[in-house]
Amino acid sequence: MNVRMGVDIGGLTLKNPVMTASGTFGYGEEYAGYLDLNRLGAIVVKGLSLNPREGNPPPRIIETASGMLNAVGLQNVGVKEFIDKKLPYLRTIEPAVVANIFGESVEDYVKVAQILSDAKGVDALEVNISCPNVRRGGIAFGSDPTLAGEVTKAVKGVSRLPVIVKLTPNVTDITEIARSVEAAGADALSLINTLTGMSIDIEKRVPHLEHVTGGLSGPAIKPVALRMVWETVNAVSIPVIGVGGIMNASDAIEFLIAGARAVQVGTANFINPSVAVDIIDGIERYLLDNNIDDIHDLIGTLRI
Amino acid sequence: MNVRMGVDIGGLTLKNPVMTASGTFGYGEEYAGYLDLNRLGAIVVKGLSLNPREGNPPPRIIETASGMLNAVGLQNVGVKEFIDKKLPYLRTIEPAVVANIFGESVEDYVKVAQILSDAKGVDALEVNISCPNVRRGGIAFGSDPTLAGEVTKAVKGVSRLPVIVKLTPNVTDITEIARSVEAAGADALSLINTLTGMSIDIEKRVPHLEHVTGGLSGPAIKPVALRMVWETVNAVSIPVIGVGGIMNASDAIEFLIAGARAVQVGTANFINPSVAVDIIDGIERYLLDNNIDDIHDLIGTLRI
Amino acid sequence: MKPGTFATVFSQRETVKGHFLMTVKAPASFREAIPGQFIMVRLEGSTPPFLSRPFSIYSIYSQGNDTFVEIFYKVVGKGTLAFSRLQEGDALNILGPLGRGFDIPPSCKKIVLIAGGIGVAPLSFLAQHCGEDTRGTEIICYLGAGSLETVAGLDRLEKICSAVEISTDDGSRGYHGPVTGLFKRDMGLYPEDTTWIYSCGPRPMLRGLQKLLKDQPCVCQVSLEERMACGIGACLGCVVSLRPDGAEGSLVRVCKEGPVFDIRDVEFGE
Amino acid sequence: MKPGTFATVFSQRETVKGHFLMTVKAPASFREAIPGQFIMVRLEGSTPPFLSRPFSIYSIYSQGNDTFVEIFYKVVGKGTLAFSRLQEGDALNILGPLGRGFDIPPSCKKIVLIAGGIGVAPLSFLAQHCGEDTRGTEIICYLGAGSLETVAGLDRLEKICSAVEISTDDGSRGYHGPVTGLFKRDMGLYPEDTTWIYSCGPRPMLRGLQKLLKDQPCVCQVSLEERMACGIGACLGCVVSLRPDGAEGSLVRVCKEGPVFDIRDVEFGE
Ligand SMILES: Cc1cc2nc3c(=O)[nH]c(=O)nc-3n(C[C@H](O)[C@H](O)[C@H](O)COP(=O)(O)OP(=O)(O)OC[C@H]3O[C@@H](n4cnc5c(N)ncnc54)[C@H](O)[C@@H]3O)c2cc1C
Ligand SMILES: Cc1cc2nc3c(=O)[nH]c(=O)nc-3n(C[C@H](O)[C@H](O)[C@H](O)COP(=O)(O)OP(=O)(O)OC[C@H]3O[C@@H](n4cnc5c(N)ncnc54)[C@H](O)[C@@H]3O)c2cc1C
Ligand SMILES: Cc1cc2nc3c(=O)[nH]c(=O)nc-3n(C[C@H](O)[C@H](O)[C@H](O)COP(=O)(O)O)c2cc1C
Ligand SMILES: Cc1cc2nc3c(=O)[nH]c(=O)nc-3n(C[C@H](O)[C@H](O)[C@H](O)COP(=O)(O)O)c2cc1C
Ligand code: FES
Ligand code: FES
Repeated sequence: MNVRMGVDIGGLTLKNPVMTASGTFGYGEEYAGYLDLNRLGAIVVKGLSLNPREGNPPPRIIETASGMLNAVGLQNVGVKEFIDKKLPYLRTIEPAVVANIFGESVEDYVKVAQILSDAKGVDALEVNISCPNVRRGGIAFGSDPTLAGEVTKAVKGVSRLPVIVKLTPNVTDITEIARSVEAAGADALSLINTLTGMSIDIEKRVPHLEHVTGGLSGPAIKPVALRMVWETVNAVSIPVIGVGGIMNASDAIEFLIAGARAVQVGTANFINPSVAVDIIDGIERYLLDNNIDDIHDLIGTLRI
Repeated sequence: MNVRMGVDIGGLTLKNPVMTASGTFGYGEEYAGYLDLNRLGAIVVKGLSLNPREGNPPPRIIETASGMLNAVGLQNVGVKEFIDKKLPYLRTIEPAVVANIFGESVEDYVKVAQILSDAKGVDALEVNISCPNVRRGGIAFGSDPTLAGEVTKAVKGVSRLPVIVKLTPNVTDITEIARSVEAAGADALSLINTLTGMSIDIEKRVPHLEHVTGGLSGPAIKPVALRMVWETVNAVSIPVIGVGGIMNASDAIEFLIAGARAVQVGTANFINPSVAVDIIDGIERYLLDNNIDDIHDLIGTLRI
Repeated sequence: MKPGTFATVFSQRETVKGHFLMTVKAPASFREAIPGQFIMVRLEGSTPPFLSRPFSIYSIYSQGNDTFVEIFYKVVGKGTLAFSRLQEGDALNILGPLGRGFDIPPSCKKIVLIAGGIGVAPLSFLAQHCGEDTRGTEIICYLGAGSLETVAGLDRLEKICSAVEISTDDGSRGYHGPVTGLFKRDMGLYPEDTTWIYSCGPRPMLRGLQKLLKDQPCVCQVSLEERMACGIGACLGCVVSLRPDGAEGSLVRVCKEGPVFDIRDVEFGE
Repeated sequence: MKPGTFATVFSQRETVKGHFLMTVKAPASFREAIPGQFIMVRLEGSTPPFLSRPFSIYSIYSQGNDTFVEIFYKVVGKGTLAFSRLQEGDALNILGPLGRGFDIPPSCKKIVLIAGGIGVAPLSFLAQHCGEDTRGTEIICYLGAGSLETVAGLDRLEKICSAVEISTDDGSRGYHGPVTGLFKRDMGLYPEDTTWIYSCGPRPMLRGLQKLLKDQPCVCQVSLEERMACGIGACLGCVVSLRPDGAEGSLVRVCKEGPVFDIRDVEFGE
């Protein structure tokens, strides 16, 4: 095929705009048997913290109408084991490797960012700011413009890598957070993370999730994600990556038309492990059908 | 059946906890041929403003995964015609009549509240504070605790009726708004209104809705609604009415277990016009099956 | 009462490419349906479609105690795709008959039907109805399609109408061009005072017809389509703009005030 | 590669009340499946279920170039209800075979299967496998059910096992009480060193079995169930807590490290 699919996300060069979303694609290798990993634009790995974390007790997931709630609780192997055990494999494949990071304090974020910036094979950082700041009474970094700016600035200060900041949708005005993060030096934004939700077992009268609440993902949230991406694209000048409920090429194209420079596929990977490749193929087909030879001529072409 | 289903919502007495949500049940009479209206706990009518409003140009609705977006834009006959043409019919049937009201300034709200408080047959007011305040640069009343409190206080000041304040979910912390509204004198809260969303026609590259964004409703949003109801129940002491994605008795029971004193059925009415009665029957059956003889012994029984 | 009704698929087949004729076994209340009225259809317990989908009644007939409703539809998206996979015996939920149907003038001499694509569905029901009721009325049908493989509803119309004229966008059958072009050719043949025109089809076609009829004061009723949620006048989702006689525009509900309107009142936009 | 695979329903029938046996025509890659492994199943283009649902492989066989996978399941919710309505020829999407199956000891003399309800599915596959491979092994099965109408999977087991003992909660057939009670009665008959026990069933039953075996050091493997999203180790949704030999607890993925575990390692909670 003869269409140009490459995009640049604040210094991160991708051969196509399709990435896999953090927490939904393991460390990449889990999917090796199910699709040609080398087709992907980028792989965003499961969120990494300084030390390994066990996450929340089960049950951790429950299906909802066109979606799912998860309370995995950021279980991960920790940044050291990631570098020793997971990164070597990721270095052998083509897609850009984006390390998603989180912490409970600005210092946590900084340390993880430092360690990963020195590791060969990490191409960008994605900073998940949906986590509660334990020092400041548990307010999520991502729901306060000042905190969001602070953590962005601190990470930028110690990393030579492109820094993508991942925004939470559980806020009144996402553009306020986006502008603050942009001002603090972020190279790009990704949105949305999950919406906080809940589900109850009416026979036992207990929450379906041991953690009570969880993050809602899947096609149910796509309209909210698309609206927030569109608002954010109109509010900042750094690139925006669209995430939320993308199940097929048509969904991905909606985000691109709204102005997203790239997309991330999350929950859909669970339902069809080769969906990311289907989406890449579908976008290419759409470009061909519409006589568009460069993806940039599609991005942000929404007519209002 | 021998279970007690009656509830009291801040002075509004209902024979059962099932209401129909504003904007999804017209002025009641539209559904007269499809279910026995006299079975309902209450009917909340389409949002009323001082003057009639045409609403937004079409297309106004689009289906999404397990939900729909609407940008009806608060089209309504205005409070005068409501009293002259719609209320007389509502007076002939048993359910409590809740008048949903909105305005673009505090004065608007006050005037509508005054007129309706004097009208025979209106049993309570539901104040929709999701609307933009045109005087204050278009910030929605409902996304600012101070504005939300102001409008609540003003409406309470002129009305002898129970005042239910309907909260928007498009906020960082719904409990902050809820507490402010409670402090301002609200008799009850209802939540949630729609989440703001968007959808794009990828062939024409235009938004599906002429208004660009719209309100997301239906089962897609139920997990978010349930979480917010649970958070709010734990934050205030006035009664909370649960709304959002309730499609059947099981969904309604989830909200009651989470602590909602009553529920509103919205989008489900479109799909099955007699669903509200099915839900009442289903709740009764559940109570019988579980040897609960008063609905209050179900409300708020979630075990964490 | 016309509550939502469980119904079952009695038969279904693809008539022309992508067009399905489904017969649904329905309650007796459906017998009263008037041409131009519609039903809302959904599956029970499975999505998509999430919302019910509106379809014109293509025909109704009774056999013993059973009433059968036919719908004739084109697969254009998720909902119609899901319906097209239904087989005999599968459950459906239908609501109706809904809306205001066509006015049928007992006195008129000539009835002209102008159908664009699947817009043929309500017009065919009308033709059937008029063919039965008012013998002696001449019914002429103009049928537009994309190409010869998708000329829909022809068989039935040929049995009822005095003439069926066909147009295709690609000229592969009949007149080459829009069905409005074909009708324009013959317009002079129809006396204003004794001709009633009925039309249904895509919006650009109806807009074209409206222009054509600007100086032709004969009656023309159109059946409009708009996205619907409730079908019964409650959601205000299905409005269109009317501007009768240059009066101030107003929004009306296709499901309640329509789907049939006087073509002169409709504001079709750009 | 074992990408998600289109498969078709070859046959389906209700065996005992609410229990369905579905045969799916699958790609040849499924031939390699080991007892205890599972597949993820979903519908194509329709929900519910939104997520795929895990089912143990009940049996696999080939005919010519075709491989057939059997699943045996109980309708408990939306997903299984939707599956139960599928008919011959309907499309499915399946992923597998997945997970780590049972260890099969070539030397053991006695195999004891303890099944609670639909937990019989993976055990029946195991019995079939052992019955074929290691002639001379004695297989005894304890089968628990709610009441006599829901004793599931009996026919097939009776053909393979030396004995099938039945228990029902209401005493309407066989032993009156939990299947663990029935097994307890016979426990003394099984020598520790030559008996392997395999079990699958509801959590309270497995917890009971774990207690029963505290002082009985014979091998016992269980197949666990947990809600799953991906089935391939990526979502971390399906974890259970293991606490082998009093060591510090750790969370493992049922889909990847399991679904088969040593019963002594599992922390069943309250
Ligand atoms: C009163 C009425 C009568 C109708 N009668 C018939 C009929 O007899 N036969 C028939 O084939 N169709 C009829 N339609 C149109 C039919 O309702 C739509 O084709 C159907 O809803 C599409 O559903 P979908 O899920 O397949 O498409 P979607 O996936 O929802 O959409 C696919 C495409 O169809 C268009 N579309 C969707 N809904 C409508 C709608 N309500 N009206 C017009 N275009 C729409 C969309 O713009 C989109 O381009 C009628 C519509 C109305 C309002
Ligand atoms: C490895 C594995 C193998 C399995 N093999 C079989 C099998 O061979 N036959 C069979 O009938 N079932 C089997 N199950 C259980 C089966 O997956 C669930 O019954 C099914 O997912 C329920 O789907 P549903 O949509 O009908 O129920 P839902 O509507 O999702 O839930 C209904 C009820 O089922 C319970 N449930 C839901 N999912 C699971 C789950 N994954 N595990 C346990 N309970 C659940 C819920 O707690 C709830 O009470 C297996 C599960 C696993 C993990
Ligand atoms: C099981 C699961 C785990 C997730 N873990 C992370 C994570 O570790 N870090 C993060 O930033 N986002 C995480 N997410 C959020 C996703 O990356 C994505 O933002 C969200 O799921 C919305 O996209 P989707 O609807 O396509 O899944 C997780 C999502 C799921 C479903
Ligand atoms: C078409 C439509 C119109 C609505 N109009 C109003 C309104 O006028 N006032 C209001 O407070 N809420 C309005 N709502 C919101 C509903 O009352 C309800 O809060 C929301 O739809 C969530 O509930 P649901 O998921 O059950 O529909 C409207 C919703 C829909 C779908
Ligand atoms: S479809 Fe709801 S008002 Fe017409
Ligand atoms: S189901 Fe996803 S890790 Fe096991």
